[in-house]
Amino acid sequence: MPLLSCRGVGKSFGALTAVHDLTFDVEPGEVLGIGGPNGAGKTTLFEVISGLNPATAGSILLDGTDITRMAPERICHAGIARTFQLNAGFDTMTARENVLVGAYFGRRNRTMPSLRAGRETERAADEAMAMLDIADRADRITGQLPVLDRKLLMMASALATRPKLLLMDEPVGGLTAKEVDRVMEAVRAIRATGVTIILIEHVMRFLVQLSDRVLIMHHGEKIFEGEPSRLVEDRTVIDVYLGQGASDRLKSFMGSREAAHG
Amino acid sequence: MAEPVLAIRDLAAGYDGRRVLDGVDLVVPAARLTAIIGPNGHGKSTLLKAISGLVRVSAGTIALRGERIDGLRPDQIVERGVIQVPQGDLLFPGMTVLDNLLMGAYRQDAARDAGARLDMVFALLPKLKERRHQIAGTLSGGERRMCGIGRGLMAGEGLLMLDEPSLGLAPIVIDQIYEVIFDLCAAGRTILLVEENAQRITERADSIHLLDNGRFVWSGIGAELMARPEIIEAYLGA
Amino acid sequence: MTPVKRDILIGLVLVAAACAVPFLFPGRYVVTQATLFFVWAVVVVQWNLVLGVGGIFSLAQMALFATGAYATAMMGFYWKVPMLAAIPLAGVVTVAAGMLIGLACLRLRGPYVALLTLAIAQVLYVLIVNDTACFTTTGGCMPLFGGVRGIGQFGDLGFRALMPKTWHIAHYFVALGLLVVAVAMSIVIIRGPLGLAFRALRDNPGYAVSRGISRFRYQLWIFAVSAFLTGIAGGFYAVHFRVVGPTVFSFQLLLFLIAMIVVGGLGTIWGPLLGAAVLMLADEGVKELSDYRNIGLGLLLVLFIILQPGGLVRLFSRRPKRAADAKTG
Amino acid sequence: MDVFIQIVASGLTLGAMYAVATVGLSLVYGSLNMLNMAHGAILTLGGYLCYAGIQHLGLHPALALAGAAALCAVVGLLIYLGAALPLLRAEGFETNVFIATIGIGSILENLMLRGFGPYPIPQPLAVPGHVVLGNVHVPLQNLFILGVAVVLMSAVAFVLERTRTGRAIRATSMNREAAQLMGVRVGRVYAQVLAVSGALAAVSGVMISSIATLSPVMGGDPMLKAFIVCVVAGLGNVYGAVVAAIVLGLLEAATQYILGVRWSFATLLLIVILVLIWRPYGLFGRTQVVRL
Repeated sequence: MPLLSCRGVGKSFGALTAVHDLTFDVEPGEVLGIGGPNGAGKTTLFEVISGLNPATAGSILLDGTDITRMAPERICHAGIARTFQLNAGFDTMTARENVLVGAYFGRRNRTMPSLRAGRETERAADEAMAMLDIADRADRITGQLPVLDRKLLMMASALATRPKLLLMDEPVGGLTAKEVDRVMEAVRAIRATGVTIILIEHVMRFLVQLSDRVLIMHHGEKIFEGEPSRLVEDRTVIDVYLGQGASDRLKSFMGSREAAHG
Repeated sequence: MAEPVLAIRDLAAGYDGRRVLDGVDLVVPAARLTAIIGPNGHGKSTLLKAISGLVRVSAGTIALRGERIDGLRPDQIVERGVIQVPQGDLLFPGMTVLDNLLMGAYRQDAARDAGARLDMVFALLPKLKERRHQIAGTLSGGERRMCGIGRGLMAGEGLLMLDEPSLGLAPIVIDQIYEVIFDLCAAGRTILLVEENAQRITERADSIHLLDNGRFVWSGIGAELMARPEIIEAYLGA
Repeated sequence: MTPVKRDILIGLVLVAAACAVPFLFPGRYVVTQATLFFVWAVVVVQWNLVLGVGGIFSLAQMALFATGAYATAMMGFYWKVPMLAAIPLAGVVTVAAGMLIGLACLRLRGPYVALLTLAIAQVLYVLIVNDTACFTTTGGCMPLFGGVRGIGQFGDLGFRALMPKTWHIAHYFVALGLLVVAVAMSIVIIRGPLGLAFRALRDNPGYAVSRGISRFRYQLWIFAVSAFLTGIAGGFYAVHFRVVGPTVFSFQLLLFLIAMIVVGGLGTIWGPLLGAAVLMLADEGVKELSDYRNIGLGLLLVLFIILQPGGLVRLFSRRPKRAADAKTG
Repeated sequence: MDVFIQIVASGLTLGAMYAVATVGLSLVYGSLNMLNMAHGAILTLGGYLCYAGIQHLGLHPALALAGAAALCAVVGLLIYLGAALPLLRAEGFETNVFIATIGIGSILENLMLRGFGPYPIPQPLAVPGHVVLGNVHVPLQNLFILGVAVVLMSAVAFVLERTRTGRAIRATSMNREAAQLMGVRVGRVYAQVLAVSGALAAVSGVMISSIATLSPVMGGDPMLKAFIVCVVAGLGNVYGAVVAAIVLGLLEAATQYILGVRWSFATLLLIVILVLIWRPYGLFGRTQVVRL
């Protein structure tokens, strides 16, 4: 059974259709990459899956359970965590408190919160920070952290909710090549723990190296779904998204990688 | 060499306490296309904002045709002919396309011949003429970008600064936008361009400057950059 | 030393100092003013949970205080409920009222919350003041909520009869006890998971929700929690002054209390307390000015916000500059 | 039918007064994100200044009205320079300016209390006479108020739509940074908006006191209603505010007639709460999609 299953998912804002009749599955342990021009509806798709902006058509199943109309906090409890395009964070709180929020509130519903967070929660938060190698930032105020740390912190607090599925929205936007490599490592480590991942990214190097499968959206619809290597052969993708130049560069990049591995 | 349009010396700037730019030197010659490249989040937009007076300059000088403009208010800087087309367009969403364009001609001396300039903009960007009575907030991404550029052109002569005009656009639209930019260059306009994708401008830019971590680490012309793949690899990724 | 331990230490020192006051200043004036200070301190410490910690711009706190006071008085007046039972019951009534207000504000953003809560307080005031129909005629015409004159003769805590000379000292300690409970609650909430949720929702509601925090549930929590002791403080206020009237809705009083929070430091544990102390003392100081008193207080407030936007408590804080102000945007 | 005319006549007058009181508030919020809690006090001050001009200086009423408006414009300007400008430089502007203007309002109110005493005074600016519509006597005073409001609203609309200053104000309220990049001096726009708002508040204060009485606390009620109008229309939406003000005025006149004065305010509040629950950003407000 697929972990996540989107069936005919649509989202309209009045007359404007942001996502239209989108159907795809994500298998457990898989990494699915999503690309497409800005305004194609990628982030809206994440809003829909994570419940912040519920779908107006179709249904979404997680592990066979319908989560289409669930409140966002419920979806988080059900096992979907998300990172955001902008560097979201609780800016006046310390980094550790940011992760504690995920560890304490993200795992299950807390109707009557306890007086203290508890040992176990604190350990879970520390583990998540250690995994992303930001433990030394624990007592810094989040608003004052540099971009890379904020992105890693956002991932740590997502991990602390112990998700089955992690949605990452442009995790390397605005990072240097070196920093991209560090995030790539982190994503591989997360994946090794068995977390399924969907990531949106414009940096094609990142997308094709991490994804088992790539889905390209345009005007809210799926125009391509398949292995990353087939991306550069698809006429439509080249025409609406990559362009000839980017496509050629990607082709040569993948060629050199093949050569290096083969 | 003739006096440059813009000369920046040892500039430092940033947001409350956090220094984003440190020790930036840059010269923008007249009637040339000067491009700034470099990874995101390392000060390219901040540099344009500092030139426009939106970000406070903490050290160094910015001179426009020999006259210092650092420390002036944004409106005074615009009045002297430094026009910025900001990243993400920043249109006036509740106004029509036409009103947006007319806002572009808010400058005293641009307001006088707004009519003629409007014809020029419509000739250059015919799509805007079709859409002139549409509310700007309802335009598509490519149309918004064109409206933003058209609004910048309405401000008249002077230094035109474009912050990532290709950001988030489909390649076909990017091609159209760059066609307009290169046309303006050919007509002798002085342009300062921020662009993430170096390949796109290497052949056309008169000089390219690589900004990393708040300072320029490499400057040269396009052909030189293409001959240094390690620079592209290290700073810009594939 | 952990923050909680430090807070407890500060608290113990302050309580010890407060216990000494009635013996150092046996005069009635000081003790009575200090009692009033405790009452206002309870209110601002609770209000601070909503305003500073939760970042919700509610101006309904004095309406909640009035709810507690009126509920206590009316239970005593109409049903002869003994005050020891009426005051906690009034706390519960206030919690219900607080949750209703929280519910009404649920989907609103910063300034809209301020306007709505202000309007709610105002309408309660108008309804009470305009009500002139006699509800009972025992002892003269009496509207349901007492009208402009308010409600009196509803009971007492019993100290006045028990110790006619020193009852005000007993009230002093009751109010001190309330304040200790209020501050302890505020420490537990700010340092514990509830505070984590409130601050997370304040800093970034969308992100907080996507990390599993229910906005609905915690908005109700924050209003309920901060309403309870506010209502009880209202009840005590009623008993202490033996009368409740519409003056508790006065805008001057609202301003006075909000100034305490802002001057002390929004969102901090000790800031509101410090602010309450400073403003009570300042009020004492400008008393000489009589008619210019409110002008002096207004000026003080404006100057403070412009010159020290983070509050007095920031002067004592070792931490680097921290955005403690409510994010309304 | 007579009842209907009565309600419409007094409703329109109320609506006209609320509209004048609200437009300034809405303009200020629209351009600066500043909720000016001193608005009610400025309104009261306008009423008193006009009174003082006529009564103590023996000015012509029109001159007194203009003088009051001008002085209140200066007060608005001072609020910008003294409070808003320094606060704009620090974090948390919206919160801080809100509280600071509460303080300023309180100062003004108490100064007036000192200067003019706590007792209600009649506003000498009055237009005697009435016209008869059907069987209803409509005071000329009401028509005069309606006329002034229409003129003022048209003037505001003209300035906003047709002048360079107006375009700068609208641009600033839509996108401050973009307006700066077009060469708009936003500091001056803010100052202008607060001055205009002060002048409008003064005029509405004179109007309101001319059919009620002058007292130091008279500004509280119209300010609250102006806020209600703003909230119902969507904060910062100037034209929506005019429509909402008139609707509110008519509604108030109707509820006063049907339910009596006592319940009319509570009814209005109930409507506001329902509107806000139905549309959290007001009737004409745009929902903002927050991207994270």
